[in-house]
Amino acid sequence: MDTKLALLLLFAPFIGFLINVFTGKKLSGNLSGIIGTAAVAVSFAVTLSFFLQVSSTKEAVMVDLFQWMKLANFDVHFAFQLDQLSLLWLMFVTGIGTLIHVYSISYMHDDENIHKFFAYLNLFVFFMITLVMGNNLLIMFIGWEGVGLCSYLLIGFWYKNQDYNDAAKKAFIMNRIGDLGFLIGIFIIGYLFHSLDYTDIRTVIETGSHHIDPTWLSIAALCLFIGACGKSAQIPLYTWLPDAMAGPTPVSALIHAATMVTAGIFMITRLNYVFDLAPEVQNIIAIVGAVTSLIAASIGLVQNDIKKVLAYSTVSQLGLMFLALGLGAYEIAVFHVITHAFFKACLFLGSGSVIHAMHGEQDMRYMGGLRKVMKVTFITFLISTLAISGLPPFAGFFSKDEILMTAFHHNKPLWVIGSVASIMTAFYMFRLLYLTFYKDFRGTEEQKKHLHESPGLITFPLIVLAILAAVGGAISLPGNSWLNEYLAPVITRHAEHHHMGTTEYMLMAVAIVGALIGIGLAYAKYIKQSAVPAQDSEITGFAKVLYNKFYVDEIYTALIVKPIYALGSFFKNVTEVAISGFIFGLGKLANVLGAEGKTLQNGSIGFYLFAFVLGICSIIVYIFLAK
Amino acid sequence: MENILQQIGIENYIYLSTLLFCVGAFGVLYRRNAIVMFMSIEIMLNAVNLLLVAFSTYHQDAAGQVFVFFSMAVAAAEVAVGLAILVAIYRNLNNIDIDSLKKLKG
Amino acid sequence: MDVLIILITLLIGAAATYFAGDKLASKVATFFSLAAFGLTLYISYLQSNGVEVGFTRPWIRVPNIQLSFLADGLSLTMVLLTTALAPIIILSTFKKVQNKAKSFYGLIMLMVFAMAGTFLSGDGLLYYIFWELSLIPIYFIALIWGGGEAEARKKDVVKFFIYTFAGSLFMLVAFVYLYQKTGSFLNYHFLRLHLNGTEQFWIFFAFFIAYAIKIPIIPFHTWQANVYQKAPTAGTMLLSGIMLKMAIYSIIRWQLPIAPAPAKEYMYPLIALCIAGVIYGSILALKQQDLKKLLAYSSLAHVGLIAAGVYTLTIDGLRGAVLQMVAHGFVVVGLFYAAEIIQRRYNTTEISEMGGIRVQTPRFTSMFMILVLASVALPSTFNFVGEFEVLYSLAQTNIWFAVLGGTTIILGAFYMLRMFQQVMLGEQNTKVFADVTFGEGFVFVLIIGVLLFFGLYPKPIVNFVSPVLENIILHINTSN
Amino acid sequence: MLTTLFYILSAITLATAFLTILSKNPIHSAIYLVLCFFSIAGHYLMFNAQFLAIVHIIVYSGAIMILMLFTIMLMNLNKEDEQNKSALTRIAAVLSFCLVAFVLLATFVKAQPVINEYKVSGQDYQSIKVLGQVLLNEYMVPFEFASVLLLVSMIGAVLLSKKEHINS
Repeated sequence: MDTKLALLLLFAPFIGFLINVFTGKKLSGNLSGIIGTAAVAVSFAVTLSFFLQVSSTKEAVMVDLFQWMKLANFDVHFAFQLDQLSLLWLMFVTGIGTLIHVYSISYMHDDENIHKFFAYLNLFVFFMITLVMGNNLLIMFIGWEGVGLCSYLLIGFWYKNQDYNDAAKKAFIMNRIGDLGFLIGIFIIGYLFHSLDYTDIRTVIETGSHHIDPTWLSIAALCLFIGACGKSAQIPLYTWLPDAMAGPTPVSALIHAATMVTAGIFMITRLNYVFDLAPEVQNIIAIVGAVTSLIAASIGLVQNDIKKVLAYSTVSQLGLMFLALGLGAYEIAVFHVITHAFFKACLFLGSGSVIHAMHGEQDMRYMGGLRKVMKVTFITFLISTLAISGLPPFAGFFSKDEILMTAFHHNKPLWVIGSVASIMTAFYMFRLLYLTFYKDFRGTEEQKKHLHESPGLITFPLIVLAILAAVGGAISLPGNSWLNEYLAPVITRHAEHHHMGTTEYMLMAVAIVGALIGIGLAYAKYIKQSAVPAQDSEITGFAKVLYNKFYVDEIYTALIVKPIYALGSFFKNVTEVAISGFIFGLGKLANVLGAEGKTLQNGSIGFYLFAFVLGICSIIVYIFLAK
Repeated sequence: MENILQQIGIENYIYLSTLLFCVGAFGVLYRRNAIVMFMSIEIMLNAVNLLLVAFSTYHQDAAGQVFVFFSMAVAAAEVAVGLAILVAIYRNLNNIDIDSLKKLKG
Repeated sequence: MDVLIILITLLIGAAATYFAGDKLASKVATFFSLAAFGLTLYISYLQSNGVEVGFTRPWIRVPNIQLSFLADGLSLTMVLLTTALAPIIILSTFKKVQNKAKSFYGLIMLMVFAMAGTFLSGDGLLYYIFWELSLIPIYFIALIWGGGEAEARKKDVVKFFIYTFAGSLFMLVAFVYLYQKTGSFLNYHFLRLHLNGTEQFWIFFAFFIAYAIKIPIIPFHTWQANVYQKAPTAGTMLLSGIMLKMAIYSIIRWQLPIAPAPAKEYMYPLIALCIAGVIYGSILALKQQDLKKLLAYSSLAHVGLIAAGVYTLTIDGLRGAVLQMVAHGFVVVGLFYAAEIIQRRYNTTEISEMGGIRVQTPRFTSMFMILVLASVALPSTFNFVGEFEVLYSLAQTNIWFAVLGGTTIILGAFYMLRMFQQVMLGEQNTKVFADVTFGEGFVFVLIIGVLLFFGLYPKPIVNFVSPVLENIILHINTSN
Repeated sequence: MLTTLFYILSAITLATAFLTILSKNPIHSAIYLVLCFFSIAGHYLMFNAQFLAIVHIIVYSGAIMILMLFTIMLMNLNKEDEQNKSALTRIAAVLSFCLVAFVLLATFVKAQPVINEYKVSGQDYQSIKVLGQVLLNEYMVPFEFASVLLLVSMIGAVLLSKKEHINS
């Protein structure tokens, strides 16, 4: 029964995908939307039942289908595992997935390829479920690459625009760089543990049944982390995520904010026992996370595209999660993943609602004053903004505060970096809010006439998500964490329990004050002074560097892409020519020798006789005289 | 019966026939007239014959002289055919200058 | 019933195709190739149930050449690949007007016959005869039915012929030497031979030249791109789908077991060379302006990885290579078929003249996309299974080999997606592009079906080839 | 006495051989060659090989040279109209002559042959009788071949010098 239900959970979105792919053209847009939504909703329902079952029994559900790959020292099976961690992930993947499907029915209503959109979304959910449900690294890798593929398909959904296609391609290739790291990590793990199953790996580590070389284990952990960097947009592989905003907004919300980008965190949490054995790698993770969080936040300060701001904010928040992972606080990272999924999905969907009303305009310099016409959107957006900024009692406050608190206890500089990033977050999020919803409308008259609140199918998910963003923090209150208890079976070493003492309350206060400072700055600049960000050409100084994202894309182009092309030209014009010249030169040589040799055969007997005499002399000399 | 080699020495015959042979070779290379080249070839053959006879005496064996007979037979045959060819060439080209016989080229 | 029946069917098929006349040729060829495929399946079934389907009979007394056919899992897998691709390749030429159709299809059948023979031969000279025989039909196919300017085509095809033929002669020399030692050309006699280091070295490199040219491994690859571009698509499919697998199969079957010592001694340089080919081919593929040339260089990169897997001398490497060979055979045939479809409609293979096809052809786009993804080894496609095992074997040898070889998954994605973007995406092309017909779609569905099925359930093939490969590895490891 | 005779004969042999080659008129060449052959016959006589000497004179001077003379006269070559070869060729010919002579002599010198004492077996080995026996017993088959060769060459010569009637 469990097997069938698990397969239903897995394949419901896939069936939705098949229906939409093969019959989508004949269906009306709404119908394919409903099919897609229903498929994910079924998964959500099944997940819910499993969730309740596992919460009570505390026994993971295992499903083993058949052998997939066979290698010299281990086999890989198609096998799935529904334990606390995967079910938690499935809950918000399918839950938020359902909401976003609902949202998309209205949002994508006018698109001619709506059935494809839902097909891809379903396929994405299918792969995401595979990623989460797999009981070994290779099944996770199927999902890992599969979600990358869907991300590619959805970013490039409007394929007539080659810029969007470029963004899609970039996302896929950057992900693949990470995937190579992941793959190498899998190789080393397989080589070390003779298995890729999570349970086997855990058993080996816990029982110490055979010796594991710590150096190789660290390298494996580092490689896996590179994989996570690619998928979760950490330095140095983060640049694809802001570009990925080329896709439709629901895609940004689902894939590039709530679910896919958290796959890296899922993987590290899943393998927490491996990473615990590699403290150096954990340090690297913490530092990379903190730095990413700071840099992304600082770039976010000056962006004017509403979705770009949210994208950098996502990168920044993911950085905070990695900071937590690096500090060994896996539960806290998971907590932040969940709260982040709520408020970031809400923010993206809200921005989608705004863009919908603005007829595709994404530049905040041409928005403003929308609060009057888009009340629901505004309120939900405000709640989520407060949540991300870290103000109590919203969800973001608890998770972010826990991360900073852990950082404070382990590593003060990282805490400082994290706090600064949080202040910046508060600033740019309120900057976004003020520029979009406050003051007067700055767009064209034409746009102003058409401003309207979005329909119910769009606002309903917003409301649900806003409620979750408001109260989601309840799952892990300081001192009384349901989440920590729930996750206890899957995490071997638990983050030490912070006693809520004076220091802790002080830290909370500092965090709140920091957030308020950020909000206050934004208020001073954009409400009091009514400042509007300058046009592109007028930006100068450090702001210009920030606006151009530290020129990272340009640097990558100059350092990696250009040299590869140059190498290609070199190979094509020099090496290929040289090799073929040499090989076919041998043929030509035979030709030339023949042509030259032919002239020796000139028909003159006198000449032949000379040759004959000389030949005889040479033979005699060789035989008799040369020794 | 005395042996002439006791007085003259085989090495002198070797020198003589070597030189004679070289003269023949020289003639072949030097002249353009096919008939004279033929004669040079005869000189070379005779140089060899002479040496054969000298060694026949040295070894006191008749085999060397028998070889000379065969050599003569071959020489005769060669001359007969060769001259016939020359005559045929002469009929066609009206000369027997070997430098003008250049049809045999690759 | 033994394997000879497959060869006889193919040979009769070749003759029947020729005598059926231009109109019926394609149908007769399809029939016989399908029959051969069915027979191969049946014989593989028998073999896997323990029936001895190979045999050795005396043939020529002096020199001692035997009519010996090996039919183990490895050979039969390769024959299955050959006979499965043959009908697909023949089907792919339907709807295209062929002049001299009877010769065209007859030659295809003859080539399939020769390649199947190569895979099955257990006698060195018999193998060599089939090996060279397969070169003759492809020469005429490329020469007579190829595209491009006739003079340039002739030049490239003749180059290809002489180049590969010259390489094979080294192999013949090696066989003759081995014959001197054993007095027989039989494979298992060669295996029992105890050769000293120097002998093994020369034999290994004589084989290596023959195979390196055929595969091709850089720097022996210069014939490839031009021939792939100029040959008719069916010819290119035969070349890239099956013929180059002959060489990799031969490495596993002949080169490594006969001369294992140099393979061990020069393992690192050999693998490095193969992997250099992977990177080299990938980077060159980025710069290609011609669709078929791009596919040719991508093929160069992929077979480089396969060869690297073989030279790791691990069971994972060999098994991965065999799986990858089969997978690559199907993918590359599919990709060239897609190129052919575009060429039929647009009459060009220049990438710059394409673009905006997706708007007009949703079905073709999906199928092409799946093939592209299979070619970049997305998990759950057959290619991934092979590529994973090969890369894993490389990682066991040296982690850096896996890292460098693994760049294929990055660079492969780079050039394939770039190509896909330029060819298919963008604003609608002004030129009309009709979506795939039922027949064309059928070919694609067959290929994609195979790729996905074995991508998820490779067990049948794995179980079929593993015992043979394990024996070969055992032989290599036990010989000194 | 014999030594002197040997040197005189050798001088005549070499000189006439040279003159054969160097004289411009083919007729003169032929005549010098006849002289050369006679001197070689003289050498044979010194070896006491009378039969060989006679045969030599008959075959070479009598048959071969007469044949050549006839040919020369047939072709009307008794003029000094032969163009010389180019100077380069002639120099090359001289150099080759020197080279061949040097190489052959050097080979002989370098070989340092051990010359046994000249023996006198006392047996008759070169009378007509003995030669005939050797020729027809030991060398029977080559002898027959030689006769076939002569026959063939005769037929060949006849056929070659026959006028062709292709054009007519």
